[in-house]
Amino acid sequence: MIFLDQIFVNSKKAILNLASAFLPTDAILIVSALISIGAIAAFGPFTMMYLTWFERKLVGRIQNRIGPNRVGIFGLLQPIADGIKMLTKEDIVPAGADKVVHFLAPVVVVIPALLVFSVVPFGRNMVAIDLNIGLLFFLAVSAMTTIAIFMGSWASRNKFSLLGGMRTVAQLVSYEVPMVLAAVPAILASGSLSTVDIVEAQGGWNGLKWFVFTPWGFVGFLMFYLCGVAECNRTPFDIPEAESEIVAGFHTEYSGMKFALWYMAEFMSVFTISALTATLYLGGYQGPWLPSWAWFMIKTYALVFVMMWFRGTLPRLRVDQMMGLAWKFLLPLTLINILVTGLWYFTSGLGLRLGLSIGILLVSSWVLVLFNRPYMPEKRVYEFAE
Amino acid sequence: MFGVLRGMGITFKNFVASYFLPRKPNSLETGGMVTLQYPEERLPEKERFRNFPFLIYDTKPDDLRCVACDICAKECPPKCIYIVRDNDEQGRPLKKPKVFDIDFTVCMNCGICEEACPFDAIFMDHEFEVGGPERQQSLVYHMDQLLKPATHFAKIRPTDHVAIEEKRRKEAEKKRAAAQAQPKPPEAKPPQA
Amino acid sequence: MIDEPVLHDTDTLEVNLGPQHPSTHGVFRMNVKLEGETIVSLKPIMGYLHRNHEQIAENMSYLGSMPYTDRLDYFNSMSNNFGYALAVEKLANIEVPERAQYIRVIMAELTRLVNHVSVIGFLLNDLGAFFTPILYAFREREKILDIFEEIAGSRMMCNYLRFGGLKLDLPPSVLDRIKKIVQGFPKFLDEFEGLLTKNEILCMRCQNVGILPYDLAVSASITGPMARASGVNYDIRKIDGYSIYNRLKFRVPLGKVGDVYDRYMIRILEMRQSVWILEQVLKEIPEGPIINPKMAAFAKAPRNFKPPKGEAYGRVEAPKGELGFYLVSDGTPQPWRYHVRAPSFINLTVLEDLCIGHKVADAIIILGSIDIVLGEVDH
Amino acid sequence: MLPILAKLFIYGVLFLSLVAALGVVLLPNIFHAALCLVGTLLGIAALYLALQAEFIAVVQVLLYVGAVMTLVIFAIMLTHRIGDMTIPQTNKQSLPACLALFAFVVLIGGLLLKTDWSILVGTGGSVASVNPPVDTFMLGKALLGEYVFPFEVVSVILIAGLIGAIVVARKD
Amino acid sequence: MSPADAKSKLEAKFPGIQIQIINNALLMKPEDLIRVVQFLKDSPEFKMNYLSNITAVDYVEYLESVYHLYSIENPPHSTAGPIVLKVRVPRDNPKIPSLVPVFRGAEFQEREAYDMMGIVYEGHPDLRRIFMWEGFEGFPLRKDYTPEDADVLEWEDVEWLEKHGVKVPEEYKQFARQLKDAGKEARAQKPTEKEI
Repeated sequence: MIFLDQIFVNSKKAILNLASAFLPTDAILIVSALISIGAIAAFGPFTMMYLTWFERKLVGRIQNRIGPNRVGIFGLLQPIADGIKMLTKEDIVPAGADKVVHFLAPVVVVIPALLVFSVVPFGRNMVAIDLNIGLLFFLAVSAMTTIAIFMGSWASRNKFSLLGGMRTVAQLVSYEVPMVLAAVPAILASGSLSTVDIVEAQGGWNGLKWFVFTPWGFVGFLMFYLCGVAECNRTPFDIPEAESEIVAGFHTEYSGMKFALWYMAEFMSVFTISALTATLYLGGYQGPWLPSWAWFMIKTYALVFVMMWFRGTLPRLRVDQMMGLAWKFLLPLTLINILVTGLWYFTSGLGLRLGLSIGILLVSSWVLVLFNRPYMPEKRVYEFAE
Repeated sequence: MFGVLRGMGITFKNFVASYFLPRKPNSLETGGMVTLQYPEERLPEKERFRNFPFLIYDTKPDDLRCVACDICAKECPPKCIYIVRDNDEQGRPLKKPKVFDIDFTVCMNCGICEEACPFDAIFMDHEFEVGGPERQQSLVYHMDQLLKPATHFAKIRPTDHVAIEEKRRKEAEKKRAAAQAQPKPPEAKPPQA
Repeated sequence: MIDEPVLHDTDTLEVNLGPQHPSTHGVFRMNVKLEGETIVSLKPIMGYLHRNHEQIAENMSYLGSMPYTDRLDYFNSMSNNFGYALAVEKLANIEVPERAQYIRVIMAELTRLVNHVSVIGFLLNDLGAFFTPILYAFREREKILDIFEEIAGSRMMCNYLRFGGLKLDLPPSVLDRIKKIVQGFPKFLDEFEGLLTKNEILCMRCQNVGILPYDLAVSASITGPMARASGVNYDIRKIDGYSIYNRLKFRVPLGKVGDVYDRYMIRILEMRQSVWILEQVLKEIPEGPIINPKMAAFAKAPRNFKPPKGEAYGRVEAPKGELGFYLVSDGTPQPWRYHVRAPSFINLTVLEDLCIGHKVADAIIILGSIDIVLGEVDH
Repeated sequence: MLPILAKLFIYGVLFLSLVAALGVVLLPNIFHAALCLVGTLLGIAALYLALQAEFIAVVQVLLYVGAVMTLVIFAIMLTHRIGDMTIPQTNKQSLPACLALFAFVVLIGGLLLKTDWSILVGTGGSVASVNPPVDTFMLGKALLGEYVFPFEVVSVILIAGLIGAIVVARKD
Repeated sequence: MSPADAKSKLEAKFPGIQIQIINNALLMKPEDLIRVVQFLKDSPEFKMNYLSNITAVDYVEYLESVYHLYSIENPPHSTAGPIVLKVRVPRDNPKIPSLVPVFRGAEFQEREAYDMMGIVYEGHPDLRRIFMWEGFEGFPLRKDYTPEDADVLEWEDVEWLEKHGVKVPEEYKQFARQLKDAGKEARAQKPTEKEI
């Protein structure tokens, strides 16, 4: 069990031991870092490639289609074929574009998407750097995406790109606030900003003491996940690239490998956001029976599945409705949720805790729903003429 | 909230059904999955299906039924049929076409040529995988490409074939009876059998 | 020595949505002026698919235009055939046998199902649903198109109706298959509605967006589901009672608000009515000839068909609205004047009124709910 | 070997942020200048990181790059055609500006030279071995404990600024 | 309501109006059109508040504009329509008052009739071509219209024909060359990257 659990950690150790035989100590540190970097740099794009396959397959099945099935068995080689296609495509830069910025934008967008992998705890002892402010690092670095999208949209000199860029910024800046606040309960409960500590704090009950099983944890989980979906521009919050309105938003004018890089960033952030949600509220790698990394992957992919399931089902919100959701519903509710978390730790007795927190959350969300009446659907009755 | 959840339930049901209710091969009867793996798998051809026209001949390509009467070319709505009547050595017109071209880029598969033809010589084919390396010349079909035997017609449209054979047999009998009734018909050529 | 500061005001952004745009339903262009994301002016520009259908028809025999009408609203070729056949029959005063009338109504109502279900699917695509509703819609549409192929020989360009009747009789056993589809359709509609009707996101997006008031709908000659969503009780099937519609029982659903959501719901309700009509027709369909013998004689020589001098305006309730054909005959095999009253073209008149003050995203779904087909708009 | 590499890295980052800072003042295109400012801020953040002030580094990125610069660029994009304009980079005030700058450099240099750095550098001498004087925990305690009043005052002022901005920006 | 009834009622309402019945349609003078339509729309007896169809017909000697009016308010009985109105104008000066002030639905239909037949609807708020492009000359549905480039050969066509051994008349070649030169000139005048 422990062997399986630590198989990746031990193999890295073995390589380092092997290397220490003929390398100086300083070099070993570099080799160690290189192994971690290499693993992430390989894992990120690989995940992205197979997430595209996964999404096409899943949405296809939802729509009663088969999805990719011609290249390789079950279409498993499809991402590779797509990659080759992307690489060999003509790279079109619009005549009026700002060429340098146009080139830099997709490069810049991939960097933060890759960087955040470094604080994701993939399993027990499997985190590239255990920063004591890991969560903050994640949020700060993913905020950089905004700049990259801005660069791309501005440099394209296309009105659709510009509209997409403005929508993106409005969306990302708005959703960052409730997202950070939705993560606060987990920080309060674990007393640390380090992702590893947060996971370790959910370790009781045979590995099932996940935050999501508490009322505040459940609400926090939903809020964080929703904001995460909005942060990586996925349906129903995909208005920055709403293909039916503004063609493709900020990446309208991108083709070939640059376009692939935009997609790579998007899919990697889909993975990392799901991973972070799992880390914060679903106990990360904690869980009985299975190896820790397997638990982590199961949880993460379950969340990825839900994101893609959303995509297969839901239409998209309008700009003002989406902003309204962030500022008028999610933000107050996350603030109340922080309060509830505090109360949870200052009261004792399970009944009182549960009653108080569930009561406050239900009442406050009901009040918020009432405040958001204009966004609620009406009931309509239709007449028939003979 | 509940509307969204119900919608998600429906999509999930379809997702699961696509694994457990496979489609019957070569038909549209659906369980969960509807994709038809096209080149390998095809729907059964409908008898009335029409695509581009073809010219019919009975036994050999020389004795085609078409008499170059030009009716189809006149009735064709997009005017995609071009016919030149053949002449014999003396320059007298023959009852067969020398040139019979159909521009498939223009043809709109309406089937009016088939309806209008009084000699049952042109019919709509089931062949739909028609392509060419460029957009103009290779899609103008000439007579040699358009000619197909009656057996082909019998294969693609059995019901119509039986009806038309019956009709032609009756007409031929009528003609023969008329020819026998009249002792000396002037230039009584039998219809090209 | 500092330069005078220049005050840069935010001004309107002019965007051309189309002619190449994912959700203009073809080569349609909207010249939109935006303030932020709000529309302050919108000019529809069309004609990219214009092929002068009317001039082509004036140089052709009456039957020769029949396949061209298929290409007007290429989603509903049967309805277009129906309208044209009705106009010519009015012009030349031709009776249609009973069985042919029934089959025509079956085809028209099946076409209505095909159209409405696809329109809703496309509307949802405009709303941003990633192809799921449209593919469910196409799954059902495919079954009906399969029937069309079996009956008429082509899935979309049917060219099935003839003046005074039909081209061919129904093949054996096809009626049973139509019955099966009609029986299964309500179940599909329930699934479809479950996915959409009560979906909060759809309600938020569609309700009170693009409201068309009753008075404007009447004055702007809006017809079809769009008018009925605004509460205009005008269904030509009821008013004219053409073909056998005056003998059939059905009801006309009417909306109250006239927004995008009502247009969506009216289509759903109309489909349920169509299913009802189909059930009645399929039960009562008689045996008999399928074409008026007088017109059957012209089958081999369409050019000999010369309607008497005069003019006629025939109209049907096509899925998109009132489809009218105005014909003037001068006694020759070719019509002197052939005019199409294209419903989706005229329904576009109010596009600007509906969109002003809304966001870009709303303009897209308003256009989607008007239900245009560029083949018909640009005829 | 590692300390050398680390030093090289830090000098590289410093150099790059200097270049970016020059870009901010020299580039004619305002959008490019804003992007260079992003680069400078990121370089400073990397410097903080190298000094093991991770919290400050991350907050620098989160606030300056993630929020402030985003708004700056947003403003540039929303302002009609300002991105297209090229503004002359020199004017008649260049000379006084240079003089003022020189005075400032002298001031800062004097301060730097006068400071007694021995307490901070300690015994080991290498940058990596210095323990960070504050960590997140202490920072939090200080902000919400001892300095809670000024902290709250600052937030009230910020809220007032926010509301004021909305009032000014509203058209009606 | 039969056209004769409608005619008599209109004549009673507007004394001195000239109305003729042609093919169940009421033919009137252009200047009478608006008041007749307004009356038909407003009077409780007719309530012809739905303008179904506007079209124009070229009868070579004159142009004719045809209006089909129905009633939405009145329940489906004989008064529900249609009432067909016709207006004839000379070919060289085809001017008809626009119905847009009365019926919003006339807007696109009148534009279409203008585009295809060249009838000028006076008082239309935005009378432009709708299907054809700006700068198009002629009116395609008039009977004397000939498509402008029915037999134009372009230079590529000339080359292709000559390669296949077809002799092209000199004037066709001349025209094709002119076209080609014009195209070249246009390409040379294309705005450079900077100007975009």
